[in-house]
Amino acid sequence: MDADYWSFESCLAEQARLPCTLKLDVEGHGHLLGANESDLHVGAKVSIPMWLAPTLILNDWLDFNIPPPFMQRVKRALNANARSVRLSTLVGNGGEWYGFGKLVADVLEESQAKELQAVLLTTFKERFVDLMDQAQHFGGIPSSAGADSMGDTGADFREGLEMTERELFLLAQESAKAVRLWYESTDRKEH
Amino acid sequence: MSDWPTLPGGSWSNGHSHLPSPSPEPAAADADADADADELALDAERADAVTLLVRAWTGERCAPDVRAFEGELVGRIMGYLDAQAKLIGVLKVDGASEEDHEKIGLVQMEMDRVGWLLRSYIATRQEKLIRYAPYINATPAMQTRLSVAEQTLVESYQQIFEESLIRDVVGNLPEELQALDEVLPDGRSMVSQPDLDKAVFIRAKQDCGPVLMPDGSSLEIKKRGIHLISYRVVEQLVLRGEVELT
Amino acid sequence: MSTDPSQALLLECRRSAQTVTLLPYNAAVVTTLIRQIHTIHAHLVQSLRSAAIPGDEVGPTPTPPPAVMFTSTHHHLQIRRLKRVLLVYHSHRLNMLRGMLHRAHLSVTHLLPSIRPLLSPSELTFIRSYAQISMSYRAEFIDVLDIAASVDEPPKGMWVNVRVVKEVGEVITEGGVVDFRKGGRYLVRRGDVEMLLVQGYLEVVD
Amino acid sequence: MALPANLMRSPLPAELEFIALQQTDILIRPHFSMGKIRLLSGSYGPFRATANIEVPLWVGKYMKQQGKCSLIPPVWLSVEWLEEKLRQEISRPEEFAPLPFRFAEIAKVFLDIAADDVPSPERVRSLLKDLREVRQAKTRKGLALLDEMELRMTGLGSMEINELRPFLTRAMGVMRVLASEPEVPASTADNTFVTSMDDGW
Repeated sequence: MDADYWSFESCLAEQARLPCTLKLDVEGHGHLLGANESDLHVGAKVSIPMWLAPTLILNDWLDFNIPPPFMQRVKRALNANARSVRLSTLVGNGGEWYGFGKLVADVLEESQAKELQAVLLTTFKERFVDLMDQAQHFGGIPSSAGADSMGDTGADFREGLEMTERELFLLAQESAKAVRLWYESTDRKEH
Repeated sequence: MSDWPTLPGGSWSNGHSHLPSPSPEPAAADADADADADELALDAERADAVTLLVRAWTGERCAPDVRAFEGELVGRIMGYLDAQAKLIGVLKVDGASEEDHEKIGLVQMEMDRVGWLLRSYIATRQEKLIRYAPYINATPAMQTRLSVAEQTLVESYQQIFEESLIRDVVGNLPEELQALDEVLPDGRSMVSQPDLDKAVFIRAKQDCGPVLMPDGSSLEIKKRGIHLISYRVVEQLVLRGEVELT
Repeated sequence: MSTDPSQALLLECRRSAQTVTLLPYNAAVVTTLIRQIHTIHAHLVQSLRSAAIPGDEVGPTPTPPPAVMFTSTHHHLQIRRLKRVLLVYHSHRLNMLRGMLHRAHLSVTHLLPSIRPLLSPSELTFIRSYAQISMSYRAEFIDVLDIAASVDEPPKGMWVNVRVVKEVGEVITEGGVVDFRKGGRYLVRRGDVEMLLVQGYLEVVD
Repeated sequence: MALPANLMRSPLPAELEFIALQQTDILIRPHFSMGKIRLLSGSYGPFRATANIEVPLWVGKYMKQQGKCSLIPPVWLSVEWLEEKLRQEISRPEEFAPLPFRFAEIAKVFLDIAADDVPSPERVRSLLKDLREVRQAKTRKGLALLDEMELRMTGLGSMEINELRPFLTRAMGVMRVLASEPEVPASTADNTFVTSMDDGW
């Protein structure tokens, strides 16, 4: 989600691939576009990384439809209960669902873009408070293992998060832990 | 050895040292707590050198942008620390009176604290300067916010940073790919600059009236109000001291 | 899908950041990416040259056929992408080196033995030069403050007056070397003399 | 880093305690006498064994740890005051009851090194803990109102703000990107083509 040129996370996010169909004939580098044969013709199925797709789409050389992580059935699941959807399964472990969604929205025409951005924003707003709760719950636990009384370390909760959410969870956890350690530290020993 | 403007000679043991701005008597704590929540909410309005340094330190740590260097204040504090260190050195050798021993402990403690605060202020700035070195070196308005020593540091840092990237990367690429300051098609630049839209916490020290938000709406900022808001929107209020970063 | 070289470098950055450790310089992948850039660049130059209809200098150059423009745009963006990956990888390492040097109080001799085999030649030069410019910046304050000292924790240490009960001699403290002579009285940071107090060499005097 | 990454993200709790020690004035009762002393942060004293005197909290802490004075707790650091605040906190779910901005840091210093100067310190400690929990629950409810523009958190203390900072500034940054206009590469075919041309290839 960080657009800075020098951020490796932003570089990684732009590796996500968008399934597209070719709108012209091109010889010689099909394999580069994730196809198996090298010469490609109109209608060929190719998968384009997001650092390349926007320019090719805007030049009307590619058609694409909304990729799976943002299709209707995902939207329905999010509408039903956004907090229970495991976003990491949609974009693979280490993938950015929000980041990929925004890159896709940037190449959609206006009304579709607005609709997808609305889904991304409401989903994030609904889920991000849980990140704080879980982080304070596990960040604030005195036991070094960071597991609560039932031995749950929040690993399962974290597994379902996509990368941006995981980063937020770690930020909240680090901060909750720092405050807890401060409250527990005491000057008494110096007395 | 840089000559810090030392303060007029002051031996604190007989209480005659003359700091340029002896701090006003600290405001007495308002005994009746509920009478004026204002007193509770805002720190006692103090203007001593250490309070000013705390403000500069907080501003630097909480703002995404590089602030103007507090050269005069830093110079004054360095002079004070220099004078005190010499004074204590003298007293420790020739055996101070019991009362002096008392005072040495307090003065030494303050020097430790102020020394750390100043080092932290300098390190915080150094980190931002280095992160945005190419942008600062290319923007005269930013350079005026730096001390002379900081300008030298930032210029030499950009040079050794880019030299390393040239040797390992761009120097080995085709000639038209060797630039380190390109602007990409989608507007992103290789020269990163502070993100002024980043959210900061502010605490209003007075009623500031309405503030124009990016979406055209306006937000009322009242005294003692605490807001998490984009730095760009409140930058002028911060620089005028009507709100403080916290 | 097998991770392509640029993905490998970026994942190295992520792992190194998460574990806060400097990994060995990946010269092999860096060279591969640089070579890839040259190959693609050669294709691009060649396809542009063949698209320009020779001899027709008069009228506006007609835009080449879409397929050629598609290919050249693809190549154009790909080499900029590979360049970015290389720069991001290298700058991430330089920033990590800076942090390590600051944690070593700007002492290159102290830092190098443990990381030297991990560095590229230019990274070694960078860390030496960075130490140099940081030392000269430090010199601006050194008569009063050592800005290379750690600032991670505000001072909590308390000062105490102590008397020397049993001969101790010279002790290195945060404030410098102190020669504790029997019977002498000294003002020192409690943290510096905790052990000597416990072992009875020194006693606190109020 | 001249300053470690986590410090660049947000001040540490120990740093906020440092500021509270510096910027808060308290009353102490000296058990000794000493002439006036002029420090950089101000001049204090003369100290007489009989007379209460106002000093910065760090001076009070220093003298207390040397056994040279007792600290006089501020009026709000008492069972009655805190019980009333807790009632207010619970009765008004929509806002934070006004507390001294650095109450968490000041209270901790007192309870750490001058618990004997605070009447029923354990009760005060548990009241502070209850207050913290009620306010934390309120903060969580308030987070639901966060949008990419602004969030009002009037009444929060410095330590409470600081704990939220890294998480909230990043969350707001994410919302801002998700709500922003498309970042569309301006280049069209010929433009890209042209840039590749005029790069002198």
